[in-house]
Amino acid sequence: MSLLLAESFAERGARERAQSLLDAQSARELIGPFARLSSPYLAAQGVVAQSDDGTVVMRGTLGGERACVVATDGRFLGGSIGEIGGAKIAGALELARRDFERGTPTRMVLALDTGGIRLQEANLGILAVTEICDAIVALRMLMPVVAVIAGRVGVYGGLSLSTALCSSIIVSEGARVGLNGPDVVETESGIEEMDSSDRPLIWRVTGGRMRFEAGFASELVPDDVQAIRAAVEHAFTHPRPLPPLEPPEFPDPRLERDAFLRAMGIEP
Amino acid sequence: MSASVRGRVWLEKLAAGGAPVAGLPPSVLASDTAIDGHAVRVIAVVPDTHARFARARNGEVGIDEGFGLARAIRATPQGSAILAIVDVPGQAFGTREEAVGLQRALAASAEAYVLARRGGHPVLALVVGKAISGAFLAHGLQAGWIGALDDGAIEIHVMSEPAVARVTRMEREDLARVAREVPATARDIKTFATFGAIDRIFEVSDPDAPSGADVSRVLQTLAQVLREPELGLRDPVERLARPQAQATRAIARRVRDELQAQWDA
Amino acid sequence: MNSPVWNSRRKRKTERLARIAHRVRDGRFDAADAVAVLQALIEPGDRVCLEGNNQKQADFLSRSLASVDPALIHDLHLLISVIGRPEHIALFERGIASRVDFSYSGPQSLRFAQQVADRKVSVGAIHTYLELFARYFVDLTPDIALIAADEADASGNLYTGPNTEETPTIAEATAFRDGIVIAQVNRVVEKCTRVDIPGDWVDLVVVADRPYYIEPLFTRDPELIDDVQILMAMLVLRGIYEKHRVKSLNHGIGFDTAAIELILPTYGERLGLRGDVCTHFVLNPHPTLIPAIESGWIKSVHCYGGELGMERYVAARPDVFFTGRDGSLRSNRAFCQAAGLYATDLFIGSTLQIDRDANSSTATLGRIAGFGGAPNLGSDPRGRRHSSEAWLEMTSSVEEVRRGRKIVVQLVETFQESGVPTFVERLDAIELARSAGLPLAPVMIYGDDVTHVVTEEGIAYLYRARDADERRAALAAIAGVTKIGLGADEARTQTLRADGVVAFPEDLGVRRSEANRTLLAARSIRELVDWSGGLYDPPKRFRSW
Amino acid sequence: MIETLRYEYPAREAVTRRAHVGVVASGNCEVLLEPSSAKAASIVVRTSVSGFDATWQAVLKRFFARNPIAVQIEINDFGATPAVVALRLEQALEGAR
Repeated sequence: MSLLLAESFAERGARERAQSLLDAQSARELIGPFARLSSPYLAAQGVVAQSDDGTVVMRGTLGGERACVVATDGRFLGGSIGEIGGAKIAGALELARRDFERGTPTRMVLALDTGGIRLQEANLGILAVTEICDAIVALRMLMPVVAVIAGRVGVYGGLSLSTALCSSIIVSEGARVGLNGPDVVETESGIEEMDSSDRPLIWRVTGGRMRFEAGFASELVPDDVQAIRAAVEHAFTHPRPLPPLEPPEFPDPRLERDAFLRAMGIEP
Repeated sequence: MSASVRGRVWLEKLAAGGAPVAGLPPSVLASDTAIDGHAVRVIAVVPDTHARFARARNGEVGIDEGFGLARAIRATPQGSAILAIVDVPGQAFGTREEAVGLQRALAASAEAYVLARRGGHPVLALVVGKAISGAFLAHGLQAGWIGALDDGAIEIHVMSEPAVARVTRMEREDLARVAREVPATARDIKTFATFGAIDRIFEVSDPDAPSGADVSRVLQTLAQVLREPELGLRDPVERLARPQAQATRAIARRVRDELQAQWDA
Repeated sequence: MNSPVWNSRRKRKTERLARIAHRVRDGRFDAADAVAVLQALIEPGDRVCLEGNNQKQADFLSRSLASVDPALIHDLHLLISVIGRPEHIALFERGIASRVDFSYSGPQSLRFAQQVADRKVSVGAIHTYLELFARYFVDLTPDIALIAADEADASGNLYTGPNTEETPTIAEATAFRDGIVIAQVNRVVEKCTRVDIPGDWVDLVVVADRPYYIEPLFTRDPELIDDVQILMAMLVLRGIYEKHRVKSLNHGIGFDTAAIELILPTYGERLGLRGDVCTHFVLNPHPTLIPAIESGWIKSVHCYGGELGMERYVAARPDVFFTGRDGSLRSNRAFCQAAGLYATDLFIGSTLQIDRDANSSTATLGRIAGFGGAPNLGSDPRGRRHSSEAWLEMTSSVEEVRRGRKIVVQLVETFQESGVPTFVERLDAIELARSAGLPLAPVMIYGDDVTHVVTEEGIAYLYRARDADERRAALAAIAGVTKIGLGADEARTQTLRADGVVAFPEDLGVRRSEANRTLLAARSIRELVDWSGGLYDPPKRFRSW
Repeated sequence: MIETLRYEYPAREAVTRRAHVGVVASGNCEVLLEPSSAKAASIVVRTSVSGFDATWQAVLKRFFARNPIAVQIEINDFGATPAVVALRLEQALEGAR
């Protein structure tokens, strides 16, 4: 009956995910939905804006220490990052760095579920992601920055760069991490390069388990709130840095695609 | 897609007589030169029709390019500035790349730029061609100072136009209309400059074959910028405070103000 | 005077088989000769029964039949359960078949309607499955049957795997009246895994160019179940299953019934209903049944067909499923339909349209979709003579001579996702029948068979209504803001609630705020796999790992 | 492309807290509910699916006839069915009481 007791993380919305990673009763949302800071660019493109822009910032404590969780909601426009969501992430990272310099370090957790930069705000999104990448590296030089990728979308696009810069990356088996989504690869390079309907292949190539086994993620967790919380806390108390961003071992890319994948231990 | 020669052309002109950096993949060119007496490492990603990754033969930033850029940046000599020549049609779209971890390759280069800039190397960028998506994030956007050519062929966006059309299920005419109404979706350099990230736009006679006058005008400006190294050391967040960004990025500033006000409430 | 001839059918069969004798060895012919064999065997005007089931498809034979020369073979009378494949339509387009009797045409409903409109094909009737099979033994006996199986042995015995479906029925009707039975098989073996069809019912065997096509039709991804479906599932569980102690039942295919299956181990467990309701099912092996089976709710399941990916799980649960000596599922659509008709207390399913008298239809203009098994399952069998608590509860009669009634439930949201109302003044089926020249409007379930209608607003207990006017009022009370629902009179609705003819969630102790996905015992395909202990092996398109 | 609809209904009951439920995802909607000092419920609906004014009106009228609460409500809609809208309103009300 243990299956009935597991509390799924992926099932929750961004707000509940952020809450669930902070100590009980400690969560306090910043710029919540009633602040009505929502994207002014979407209406002209036929999209109704969400009151929190799909990104939630929560302050609180984590293991008793000052903390901030930023979570994106994969259900609103694929969790895409526009001006407001991007500024929430970058701004929180900047404040965490200020806190460290003031001697009151704040643990920073990015619980991302995003297809990447929001097409409807492309230029503003790419500038925000530039700021996010810079802020992660700047903060990481001082203290751990932890990414949690355990949603139904995973992390794709510009934000996959950002998460690769974090000091710890916690992934679930259901999540995916890649630069280009399978449908984009199929559009740009053809179906023989990537069949975006071949779901098992997509997970074998970009799924959480593969990323963990390749050493690109620090922890592989089940889709369970308690397990993910414990992994996050552990990432701060026992930081285990990921390998530096050097090229991994890989077979000759001139091999035929399937042969290449097999040589990487991926059954196409 | 016909491969663009601009990256190579501009690198060769701006770093004429420079010393090529060895040990890089053929698609990553780097050259140590001096501009008005300032040491500069000039770096470009260029097409390599023989690249071992087939999806990265037109100047895309792929596995070898991302890690190659990182190597070139990290090895920048003490006291040297960095100039990124940007002509990148996008990242490599391939299954092999995704399997190897393309996001890490691009992150390696972005990280190297951040660490170089934060470590005291002024980082400049000159956009001479396309600057699409992850490729631009990995090569150019982390610069403290960014110049660009005034040219209609320059395209800045997060996704190619056909792919945007497919994802948003909009016709190209609709996309053009939206780009007029919502500048954040435009693809041209002038609109992009309104967000405060472009410090200078150069008029040139021929972006593909710049004249001596074109080159010397650009070199003059670069020399001025290098005389004020703090320009190349500015963090991306400082763009929010620029005059051009007053209106266009007001919301991003407001988000930060409110976050700060509520942070310890 | 000539002596009468009593074996003309047999003689004709012998003649036909003689025409292809040179292509046959040991009862088998080559796949390469398939078109030639069919062309030589079949005669214009023949009744040809083609195995196009809900899942298993004799697709090699249907492709071959679609390739014969229409100058030689034409005007066939096609008998088929499901018009599901493009080549079925090609048979009409090319003039190979010009008449059809069938049951369901879901995937091809649009193209099929076009063929009817173009007078390329005339429709005998749209049947429910059992009715169509029954006619194979009366006035629609096939001359030729084209069937599909997994294995054949040297004697022509066939093994059909978990998807036996209608193969034995078709073969029996054909073989025992001197028709010709041709089976495409995936492979020939020395000894069949199990004998599903005896070899002496089979005349010819051909090894197909590729394994028969099979469609995963009954897999519903729990990730797509929403709060409204969960609310309706809670209403059904409390207001119908618990109230009437429903033990034996059939669930239609859909997310709303999947939601019911998935809240049995959670909500149902909390209500203490395990063992009291939902103990015997008649349905395909829905993956969403796994948590309820594993939690000990379900004693038996009989299946029309199999479901891709459920093979190993079913084989490992022989106490629950009907399995052969080899361990694999034995399904049989005819028996399962009979079981659903006579031996279950309840049918529950969804529809696209309901009128004010509770007649329901899935027909929409421009499409001839047919019914499948719903009209059979969703009707009261007047011949039933065994009783159960639930069956008897449907009657208020206190006469010494009385009968019970089957519970027939329609489960619908008041509006479809596109904002189209489910409750309508007039079924599209009526106009469809007119434009397609059908003698009957394709009503899936007649209102007088419907005992309950459930929406997100509540339950209408139509069997308790005193007259037609009260039935309409009860239906309107739960029809939400559709035109029909807006016609409800508030005061009358209150009276109907007091009389137990209508129940709102609060009347049943169902809290709307509780209706959310945490009630689902499994919220993803992955969790279904986990529940099955790794025995369930979902098809690719359902995997997120 | 986006339709903005406004409705107002009489109200007499007060609620104590504000509440936020739902998400702007296909077939779903977001509801923001705030207590109001006016003796009315005023609702703003923003929807990407146009042409359903009458349906919105009917759903809201029913809800506020049963729950005459003094509130300001904002609904951001992405094609939610009346059933989903009603459920989200119920959930918001539960959170506000």
